[in-house]
Amino acid sequence: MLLTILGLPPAFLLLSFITILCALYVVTNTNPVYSVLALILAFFSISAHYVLLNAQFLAVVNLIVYAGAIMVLFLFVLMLLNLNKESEPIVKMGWHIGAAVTAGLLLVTLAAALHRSSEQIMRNPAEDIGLVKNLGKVLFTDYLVPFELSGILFLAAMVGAVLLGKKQTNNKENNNYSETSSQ
Amino acid sequence: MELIFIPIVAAFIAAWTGKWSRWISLLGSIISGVFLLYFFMHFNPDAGVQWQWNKPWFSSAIHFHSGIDGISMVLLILTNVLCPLILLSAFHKKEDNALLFALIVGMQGALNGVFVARDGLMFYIFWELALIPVYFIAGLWGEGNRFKTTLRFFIYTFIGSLAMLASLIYLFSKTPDSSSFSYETLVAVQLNPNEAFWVGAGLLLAFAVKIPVMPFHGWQPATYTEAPAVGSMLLSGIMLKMGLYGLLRWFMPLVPESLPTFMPFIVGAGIIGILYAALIAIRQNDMKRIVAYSSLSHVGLIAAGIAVAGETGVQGGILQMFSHGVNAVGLFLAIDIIERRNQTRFLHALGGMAAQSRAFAVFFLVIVLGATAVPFTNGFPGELLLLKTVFSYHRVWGVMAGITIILCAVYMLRMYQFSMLGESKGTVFNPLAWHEWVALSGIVLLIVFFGLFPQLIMDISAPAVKQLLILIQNTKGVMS
Amino acid sequence: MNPDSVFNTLDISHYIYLSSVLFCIGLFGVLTRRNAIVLLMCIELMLNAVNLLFVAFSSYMGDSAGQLFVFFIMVVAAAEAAVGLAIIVMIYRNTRSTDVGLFDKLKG
Amino acid sequence: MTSLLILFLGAIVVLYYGINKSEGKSLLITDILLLAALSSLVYDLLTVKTRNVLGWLTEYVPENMLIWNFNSIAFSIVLVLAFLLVLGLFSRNNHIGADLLGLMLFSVCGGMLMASFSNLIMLFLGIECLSIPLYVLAGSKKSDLASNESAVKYFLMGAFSTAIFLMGCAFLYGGTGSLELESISRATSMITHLGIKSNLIFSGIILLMAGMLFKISAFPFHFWSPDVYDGSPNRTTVFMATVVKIAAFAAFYRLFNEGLGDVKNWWGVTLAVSAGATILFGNIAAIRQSSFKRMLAYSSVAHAGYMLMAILALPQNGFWALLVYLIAYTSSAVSVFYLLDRTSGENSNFSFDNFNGLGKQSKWLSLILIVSMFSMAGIPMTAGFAGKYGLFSSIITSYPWLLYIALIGSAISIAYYFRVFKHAFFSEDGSMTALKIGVMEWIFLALSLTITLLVGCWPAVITLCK
Amino acid sequence: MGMLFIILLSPLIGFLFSGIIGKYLPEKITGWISSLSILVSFVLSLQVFQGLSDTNGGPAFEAIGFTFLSVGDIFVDFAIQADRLTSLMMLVITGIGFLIHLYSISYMHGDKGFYKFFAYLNLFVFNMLVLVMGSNFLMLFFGWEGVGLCSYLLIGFWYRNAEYGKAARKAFIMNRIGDLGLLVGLFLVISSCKSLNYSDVFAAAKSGGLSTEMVTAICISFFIGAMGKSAQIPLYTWLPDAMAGPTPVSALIHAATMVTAGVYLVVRCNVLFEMAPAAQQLILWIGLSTSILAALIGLKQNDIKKVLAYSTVSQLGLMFIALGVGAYSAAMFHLITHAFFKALLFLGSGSVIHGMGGEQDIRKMGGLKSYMPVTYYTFLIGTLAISGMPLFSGFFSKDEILATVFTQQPIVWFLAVVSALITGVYMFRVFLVTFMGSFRGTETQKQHLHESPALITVPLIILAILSLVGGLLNLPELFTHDHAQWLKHWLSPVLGNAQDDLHHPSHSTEWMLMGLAVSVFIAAFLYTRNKYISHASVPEEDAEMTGAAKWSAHKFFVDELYDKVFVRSSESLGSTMNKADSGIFAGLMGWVSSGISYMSGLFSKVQNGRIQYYLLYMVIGVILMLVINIFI
Repeated sequence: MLLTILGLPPAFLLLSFITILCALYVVTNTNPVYSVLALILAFFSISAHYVLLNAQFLAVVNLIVYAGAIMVLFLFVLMLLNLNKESEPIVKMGWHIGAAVTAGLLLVTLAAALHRSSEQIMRNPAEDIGLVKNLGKVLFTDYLVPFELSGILFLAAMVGAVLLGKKQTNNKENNNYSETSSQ
Repeated sequence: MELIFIPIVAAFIAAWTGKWSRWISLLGSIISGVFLLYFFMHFNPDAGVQWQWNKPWFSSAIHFHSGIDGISMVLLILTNVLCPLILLSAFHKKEDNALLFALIVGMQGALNGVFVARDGLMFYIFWELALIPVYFIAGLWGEGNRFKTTLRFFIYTFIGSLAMLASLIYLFSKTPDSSSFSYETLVAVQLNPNEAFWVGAGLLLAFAVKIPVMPFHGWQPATYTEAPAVGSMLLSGIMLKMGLYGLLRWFMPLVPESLPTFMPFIVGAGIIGILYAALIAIRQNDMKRIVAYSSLSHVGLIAAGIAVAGETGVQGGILQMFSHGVNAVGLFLAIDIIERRNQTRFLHALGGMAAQSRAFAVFFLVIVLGATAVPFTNGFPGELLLLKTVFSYHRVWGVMAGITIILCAVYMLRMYQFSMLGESKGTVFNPLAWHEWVALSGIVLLIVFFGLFPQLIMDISAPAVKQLLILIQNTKGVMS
Repeated sequence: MNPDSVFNTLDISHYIYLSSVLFCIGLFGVLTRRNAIVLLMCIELMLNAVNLLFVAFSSYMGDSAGQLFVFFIMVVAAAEAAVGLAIIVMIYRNTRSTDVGLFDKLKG
Repeated sequence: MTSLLILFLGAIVVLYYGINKSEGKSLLITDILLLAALSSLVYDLLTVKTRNVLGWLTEYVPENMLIWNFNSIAFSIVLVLAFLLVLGLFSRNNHIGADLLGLMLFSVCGGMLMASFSNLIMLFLGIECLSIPLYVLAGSKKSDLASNESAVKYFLMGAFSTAIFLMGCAFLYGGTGSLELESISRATSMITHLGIKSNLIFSGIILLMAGMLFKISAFPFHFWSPDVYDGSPNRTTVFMATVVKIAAFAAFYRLFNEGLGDVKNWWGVTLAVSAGATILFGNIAAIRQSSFKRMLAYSSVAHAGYMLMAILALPQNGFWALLVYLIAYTSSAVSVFYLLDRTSGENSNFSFDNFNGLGKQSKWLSLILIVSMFSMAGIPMTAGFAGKYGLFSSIITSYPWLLYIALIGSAISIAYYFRVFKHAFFSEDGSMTALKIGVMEWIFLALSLTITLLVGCWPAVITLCK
Repeated sequence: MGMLFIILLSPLIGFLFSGIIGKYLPEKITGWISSLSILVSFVLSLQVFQGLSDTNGGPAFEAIGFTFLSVGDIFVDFAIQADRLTSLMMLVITGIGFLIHLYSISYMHGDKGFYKFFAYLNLFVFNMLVLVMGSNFLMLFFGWEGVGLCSYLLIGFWYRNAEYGKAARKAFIMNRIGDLGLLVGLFLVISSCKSLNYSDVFAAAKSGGLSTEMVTAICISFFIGAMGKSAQIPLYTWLPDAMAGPTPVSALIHAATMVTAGVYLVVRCNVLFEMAPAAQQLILWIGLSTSILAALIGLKQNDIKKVLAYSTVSQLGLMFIALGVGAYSAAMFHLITHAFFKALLFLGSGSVIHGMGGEQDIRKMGGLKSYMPVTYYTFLIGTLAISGMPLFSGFFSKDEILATVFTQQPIVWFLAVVSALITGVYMFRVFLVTFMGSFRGTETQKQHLHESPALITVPLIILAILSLVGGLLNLPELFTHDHAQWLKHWLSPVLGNAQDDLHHPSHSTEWMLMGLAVSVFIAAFLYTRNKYISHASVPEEDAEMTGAAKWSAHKFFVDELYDKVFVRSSESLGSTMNKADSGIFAGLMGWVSSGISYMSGLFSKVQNGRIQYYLLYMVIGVILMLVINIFI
């Protein structure tokens, strides 16, 4: 097992290692701010995976949207609400174990189910589909409808966020985070 | 058809008219009766199903298919004669009970629907519909813990109905191309023994609960007791005939394959129920409870007789359905009259009313005798035929069933004795009102008339019964 | 194609495993963390696991649909995060807490 | 498609009016929009066989994104109709602002997408388009803690289920190499024919199913629904119970019966077990509820279980059964929720006691209550029976045991549906302040009553347009 | 034949008349019209009788009304017939019925339910006529139950008294037990003969179409019916209680007519009983034990009507002894004479009670001879007749039976003679205590004492004459050759060869037996005379009695036994079941619902409001779905 893992390309190994480590850090650290930072790191490594997989456009988008916008938004809210290690609720050990067992079970199940499933996948790697040019072409032809839709989705989300964020008195107050998210 | 829609329309009108409700209901009920009379005058027992009316309804498979044959005719007569009487019996309730009258007459429509249905799903629909008015009658005008009781009643019967629905749908799925719910098609379906068992069990459950046959009677005594008089009348007089009718018309021809399996159980349960209920009735103090258990006892016999699937039993069953309907309505009516005057119907608080109203004493006596199956009353011929059937089915069962004539006399006379005879315990008895006169004398006339001429009913149903039995036996033949 | 490309040297099942692991880690976080915002972050992690898988499939199969799906997932995730954070802020205003363990008044 | 466009653009117009705080106008516009969308849908439905309903939009909308066929149009009509009923009954008394109207319209659009998707991306976007406004709607009573809590719960669990759903999509994508429904269908049926059991596809289907089961609130993914239904404002609850449910089932139907119908033996039993458990759980849990609203929430769980039976049935049988059932459930649920809303008044106490004395208060309202409850319980001559009959008859040959469970569930359901009668009619201590019901409300109540009775007495009316 | 219907319907019309409008008419009119309706029947019955004497056999008259039932193998007409047996019964019923109607006009004078009484009486006569005139078993059953009903109504005539009501119910229910037997018999007949018509059934039996077992079963079933109606062991206890009714009722129903229906049934079915020796043996022994037991009980009863009631039971037992040995004509003979003298005795006792102002206890009477001479003499005749005073009707009929029995079963004969002896003893006891000695009642009663009016005495006199000469109907061959055994010859078409195998004792034996009977009579007379006249002793109070006397006075505690064994047990069974019913069957739903409710609570607990629990459940659900689908 170990040998097969070590036989993998080192780039993949390294990135995977960093990703998993960061992910674990995210879920185990009791300070939310550190969690956010670890998550951003995880996203960076995932973006690196994207590059590895020839999906350059997504790698960039991932960095900008996820690591950049969304995570900053999270961080912002955390700061705004002043949530830190002290305010973090304490969870019982038993619950941790239960959750770990459950998650582990799911992992084992999935892994066992998908063992050797790579044969079922048609392999036809193409290097250039992940480029902005190619992807954009498809996006604005075949995927025009969903693209427009996602715009409307944003509109809806924005309206919703404003609706929830504004004061009861209908006083038009600026809600920065909702504005930020909808750019 | 007219029989279904006139009462239902009358019910809807009556529900919103307040003061005139009772008259409109009565009118609707009687018009329906007049239509039935017309059908009856032109009815030819030998001509099979008549006045068929067949239109696609739910879909091309489910039709609104009504028709009258001999068996239906008897029960239709019962329904359309009793419903006006029941309406009359409630005539003392005036303006604020508009809904009551509407519900009764609506019930009449639904019951007519049950008895004329020639389509499986239509039968089911009216079967359920008939449940609703009586649910509200018992719930709204009942007494005691009425909500719980009526709910129990509803759920009991609803479980049965659902089982029936499942069986009907299953049969439907077995018809060629799943194309039709019509009676003839469903009858023609051949099932293997295993299927037949389950389908039969489903149908039987519905009917056994409604009848009710012994282990399924849990809802019955309390419901009869706590429902208002009209509710009890509808329930025992007509509604439980639905169960028997279903047993006869639907269960036996549809799954004759399962009949040999179930027959001993129905007969056994019926007869144990007879004795069981009669013994309990002996110890009751509440008059309605006595009648409730007596009803249980009587229908057990009818169910047993019908289940034997012989001409005598079936004919006797039909006759006894008719008679029991009349008698039960009469008994509940009498009890209601007593209760209204004394605010109690408990035997230990009553007595000596015979001296206060001779006419009522006579009416009540005749009704009691009818229920006791004394010759020259309508209860006798049916019971004779049924007992004969059970006796020829199995002698020991027959004798056990026969004990009913003793026990029935015991509790019925006990009830009459304690309520009407003896010294008055401060009971009062105002003279009968006109509508009570009409209702009581109508019932008494029916009791005596059909005590003398039961053959009139038999003649209506005989050809239909023969046909039905041929249907059952044919399928049996194919199976064996 | 570059023979050193990951497509030739690495079986896709490893990406499946990797994203499964990430997914389950996120799931573990969802189950254990009680801070609503961290919970949301864990869900984002799960979504990223999905994204990774999509991109892997897409690239291995040479089909752009998967990558486009990822694009839309990101869009939706952003919208969801916006609304979600708005909700969390709203409830924080009312309860001064983001502990999901405390949100158990509706039950039974 | 035209209708979708109308609603999307209309929503923006409504929002624009919202800026000027002219609620009445925005409401009116919404109504007009809905009617326009409805008529366009009806026109589509009538002509779906003879022309391409996309019309001039054809060149902009590729085949592989949306397919408007008879089924999806029919579902969409029901969806819009349901929304119309909800709006008609709940807008006037609840002061729905333009923002909420806009969100609801977006949500309805999402629902229509779910009904007509032909690509998993569209399904995903439809679900989100439906859900994101809903998260907000659930929390739209901002000062109410229950509303807040339900929003948080709905949101967190919804997002979580989305993740699971997406994982399923990914597996399915990996297994079949496509996100288009038709290709997926082709690929899966080909694999079945070859006798191979692809675990990737299979796990994908299971996860996908889990995600969808969450949306329709089926066991064991239903836990959100009682709490969320309970805590949300009434208008949102009824919206979820009707519009969302219709959309979710439309999507479920298309995904599983049209897309994955050929591999039913893969997922059929699982779904059937889930359906049976849902029916039992929903019905049993509803019995002890003291809150009428919570009871309805559990009952809606149970109804979801019934409707799942349609997915298991043969495609066309299932479709009609599902459609009738959805109409039945919608028309009765809307009326019942309306009564609940009006009887509870301003406070958020939804106990059965609110109904005390309703019988004496109004005959018509009593009639509506009775008919609606009967319809939910599946008593003949109401639409509920027609729906149940359709479901039962479509399931009986393939899953008879499920039918029996459904029957038991129906019997149990009587116990809680009829409990309200005890309060409304049988209880003596009834003093209810007179409800003032506007003309429009009466019209919509009458509409829903008519639908319930008409479909109940003559279900063929629905199949007429066939 | 229309006449038969008129006979049948005349009392029915009388019933409807008195029942419906009798209330509004003066007593006299009601009473006379009802009586006349019976008289019409009587006169027409005479005509029928006349008509039958011309023919030589077979059911001469038959009339079919309408089809009552026609189902499957059951086809029953509402049909009546009159053969020689029937005509005798008809005469007895209408004749005595008419006399008793007359009697009642006076006896019931002033009663509030006067019209009702006559209505019931007429209804009774109607039913009794149906019973005897029916041409099939079902008609018989109709009448059978009908008379039971009338008996119920009349016993409980004074319905304010709860005890009377109880007695009435007891009578009806006991009868119904018998009826069940009869019904079973009917079913057996239907299933074996496919018909209920007498002619068909008897023809089938004669042709040997029935197995012996079947015939025996039918006969025993019929006899159970007869037990109920004719008050034989074990169903006799209702008859003494039935004395609660007005005395004319006791006379008509519980002495002369209804209780003899059982005898009629057996005679009617003689063809069947002849084929079932086992059943005959049963009848013989039951009749014998009833006869003796009832006589023993009669010894110590103090209620004048009770004594007569037990005497009736005892005499009926005697009739059944006759039937048991196949002496059908003898039984019929005794039936008729018994009808005469027992009706006489009852009416006489009624006259006494009437005179005493309702007092029935003989200890309170005494010396009535001087106050009520007509009653005294007629009662004397009755007593002599029943005790077997030579040349009185009872002597001949009893002797006929005893003689027949003697040839067949000497032991039975001996026991029957003992029974006759006891009969003599208690009858003389009643007679002497009532009419001889000095008056022991209260002063007011003494003031009230008077002879009854003519409407009462005339029927008494007529019946006394009949009791005297009734023996002429069937004189033994010893006395005359020309008219000997008239009754036997008259009945021969009905009885057929059933009588032929009876061995009559030789004349010398018969003389000897007669002498013995006379000596028994004399012994009884002397014993009682010695006790109640010479020692002028009065029957002791209940408390003083010991030993056998106590048992006799308490009717051998049979009522108590029945009460314990049947009534109490069924009541406690009923109570138990009642509890079980509300517990188990009504509770069944409760258990299920509480079970569901419990589950509901459980589910509510699961729904604890915590998001992460919900998420955990969901994940577990997913895992299960995956595991089950993929790995299993």
